[in-house]
Amino acid sequence: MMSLNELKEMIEKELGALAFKVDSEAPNLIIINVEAPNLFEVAFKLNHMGFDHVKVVTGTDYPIEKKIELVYHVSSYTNIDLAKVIIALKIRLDKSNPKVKSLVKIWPSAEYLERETYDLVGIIFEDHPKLERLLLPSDWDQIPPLWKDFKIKTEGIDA
Amino acid sequence: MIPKPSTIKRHLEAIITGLKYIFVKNRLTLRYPEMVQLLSENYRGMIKYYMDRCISCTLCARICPADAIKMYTVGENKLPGINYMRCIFCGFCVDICPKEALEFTNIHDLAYYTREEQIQKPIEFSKGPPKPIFKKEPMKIVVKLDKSRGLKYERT
Amino acid sequence: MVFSITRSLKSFGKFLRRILIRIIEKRPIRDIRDWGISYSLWPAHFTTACCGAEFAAASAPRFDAERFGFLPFTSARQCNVVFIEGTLSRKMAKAARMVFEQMPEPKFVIAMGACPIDGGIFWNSYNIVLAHNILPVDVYIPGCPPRPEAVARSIMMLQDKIKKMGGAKYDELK
Amino acid sequence: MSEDKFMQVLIGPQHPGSGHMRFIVKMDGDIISEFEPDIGYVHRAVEKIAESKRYIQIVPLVERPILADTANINLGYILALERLLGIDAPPRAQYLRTLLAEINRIHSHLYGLGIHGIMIGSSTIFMWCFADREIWIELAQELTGARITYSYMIPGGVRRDLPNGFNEKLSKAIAYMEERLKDYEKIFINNPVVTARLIDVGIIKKDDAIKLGIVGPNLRASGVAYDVRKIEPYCAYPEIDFDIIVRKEGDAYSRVLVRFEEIKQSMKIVKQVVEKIPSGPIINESYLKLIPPKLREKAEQTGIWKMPAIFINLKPRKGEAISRVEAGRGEVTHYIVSDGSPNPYRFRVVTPSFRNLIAFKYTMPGHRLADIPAIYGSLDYFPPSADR
Repeated sequence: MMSLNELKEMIEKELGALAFKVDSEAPNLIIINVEAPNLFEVAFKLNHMGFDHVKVVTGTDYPIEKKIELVYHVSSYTNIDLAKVIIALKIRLDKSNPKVKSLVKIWPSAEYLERETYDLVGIIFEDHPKLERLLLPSDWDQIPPLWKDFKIKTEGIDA
Repeated sequence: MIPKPSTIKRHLEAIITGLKYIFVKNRLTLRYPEMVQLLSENYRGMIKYYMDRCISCTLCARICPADAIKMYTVGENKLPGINYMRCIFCGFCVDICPKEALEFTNIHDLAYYTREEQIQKPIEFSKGPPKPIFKKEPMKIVVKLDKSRGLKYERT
Repeated sequence: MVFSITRSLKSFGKFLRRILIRIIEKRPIRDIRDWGISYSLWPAHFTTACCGAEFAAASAPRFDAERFGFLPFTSARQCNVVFIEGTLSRKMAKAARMVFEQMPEPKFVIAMGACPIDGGIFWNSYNIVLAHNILPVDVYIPGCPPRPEAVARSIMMLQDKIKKMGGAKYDELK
Repeated sequence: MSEDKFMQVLIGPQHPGSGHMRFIVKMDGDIISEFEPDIGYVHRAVEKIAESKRYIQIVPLVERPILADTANINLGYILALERLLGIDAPPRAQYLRTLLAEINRIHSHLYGLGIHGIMIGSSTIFMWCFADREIWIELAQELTGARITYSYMIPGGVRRDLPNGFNEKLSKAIAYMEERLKDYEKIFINNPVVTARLIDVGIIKKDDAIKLGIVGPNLRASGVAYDVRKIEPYCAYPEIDFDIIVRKEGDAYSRVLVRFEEIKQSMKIVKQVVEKIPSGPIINESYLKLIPPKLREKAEQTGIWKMPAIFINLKPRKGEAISRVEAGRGEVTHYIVSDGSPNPYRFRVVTPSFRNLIAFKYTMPGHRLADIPAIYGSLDYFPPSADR
């Protein structure tokens, strides 16, 4: 039985200089901040440690900083100790050129999650087996809907 | 190919179980227009509005997740009206009302021919939801649970 | 020779058809026809969104919509009702239109749930289409999702509508 | 020349065996060689709309996509929100949440079994499942006031207390269901027609299941004992005794069996919940005191609680929270990024069906066209929940 802090230290040791910040947050979250070029290697090492599947891939738009934050939430099925924590692997990408190497080769479970993120947030995953529209109609020609500059209507409380 | 004895046994078991239910009295159809289920007091059906209790606090319009409740100006007051085209019957407006000016009714079985009649302005809203029309007075029933039959209907 | 016979037969057929339609449109036969249609409403097996769960409950044993002659059917070619069961997304709206066009006349549309009527909780979504913008809706059922009783009521209301003004729907046939 | 060998078949969206999605299938004779699910037919942009809504308004919003299993997805959202708000529900509320979640799991599994039944041609089981599902819906309606969309859990508690005579009804329902499940076994589970269609069809091996990251009963049928209720117990689950159902085969039949056995486990949980449920308030103290005293008195008598006005303006701390719960179809993950305003900055929900989607692509090839409904039904896929 490993505590959250022990696991955090273990990950820090394993990743070394690849990750620039490792945080832990009770009760079950470890946040690893990574530079985009190191992402693939970090993912490889995490997979090797036993984190075998991706739960969530999220892209969040930060229009003021002109960045898009990409988060992979990763955990394990096989190792009970690791299954109790979720790892958030965070990368910040430039909004003008949101490109990153796809992690499908390491975690095949990310395939549709990445494809959806491409569809709705507009992040381009290089080496992805099938990077096409998934949820939106194939003739969608506006900006990705989850960007903050994509406005939807709202109504007040008055008729 | 000759089937195994166990396969034949399982076939027979399935058929016998099926036959059993021809004779077991286990009907549970609610013959709707003739029978109407009386729902419990806390059922979240269409909403009744008491204009005299309302203090125009706008809480109901602000919590409505579907923007179905809007505030209309009636004379000097702002009073809520509801749009059943959007209402999702979550009941948040009733639960947040501090003066109990909104109330659940157990009317739930309405359909409309046009879109326009589904918008209720404050005056209509305070008259309560329209009563469903039945050609014949329906039999009111309550649902009881039963160990051997599952659902059982009893006349009230 | 043969050609002129077939042509005259054809025009005779057209003439016969016109007379038949005129007879059918007359009162007693028209009423019988409308009564027949109103008790054989077959919706296409076309689930657009989550209201399908309650639609399934409406055709399941407890609420048993088959009592009204309402039997979900597989092929659009044999159906005369399209039941919009919940939100129409942009992708699905195309399919809904296609299904509707495939059905033979007379055909009817019932919009089930808040989403196809006015968007419901999704009213400000970028990806939804309102049913009345693409299809001629006959009956609207509010609710999210509507109860199976409301589905039964909508069927009854559609039957009433067909009985009352059935003929008006078949202008295309003449 | 080799291109001519293949034929493309499009199935859906108007097709009884496809639901609200389309399959693009490449056939080699009768054998599927490539299978691509085309989804998005029910994409309603839950994540984008959530950014325009208040935190409390998202409670009914998250329920809509996963209509057959609303209580569990609702619970997941509330757990994430409570982590941001730093608030906890009192013990009685935790038990009530567990109760509704399990009742919902039962009728969600019955829904899945029924739909699967009619897909492989057994309309008896469809009729039976949908009839018996009504019992559990009736119970849930008694508790919450709605048939399917409960919106029962709110931050810091639940909306209604246990109604009078609920335990008695529940025990009758369980007694009925236990008898009835024996007949289910005879007519569906052991029926040679069913076993012939399902055994050794659509096998997902353990390694593949882990690699593809599939969830819920589908994962457990492949031999992975992963259940969030045990791994990261929430609500009343730490105090309740139940088993994780695991099978090794990984075929369509074992997925059906896992679901079938889970109905029994859920009934076991429900029984314990009503026995062990503690008395006390059902809303957190800090919200309870904001309800006007007159309304509070009335609520104590009727069990229908009002909401405090502060719910409109819930402002969680700046930061992010992630939660996972085990819904009927598998693990639901909610991820909320808050910037301290009354609307979430980013709301992300990954539903079990979306994560199971990948199983279609990698399981179907090699099977026959007629096996598509058998495998599709066994995965218990609910398209609106995948598209959101």
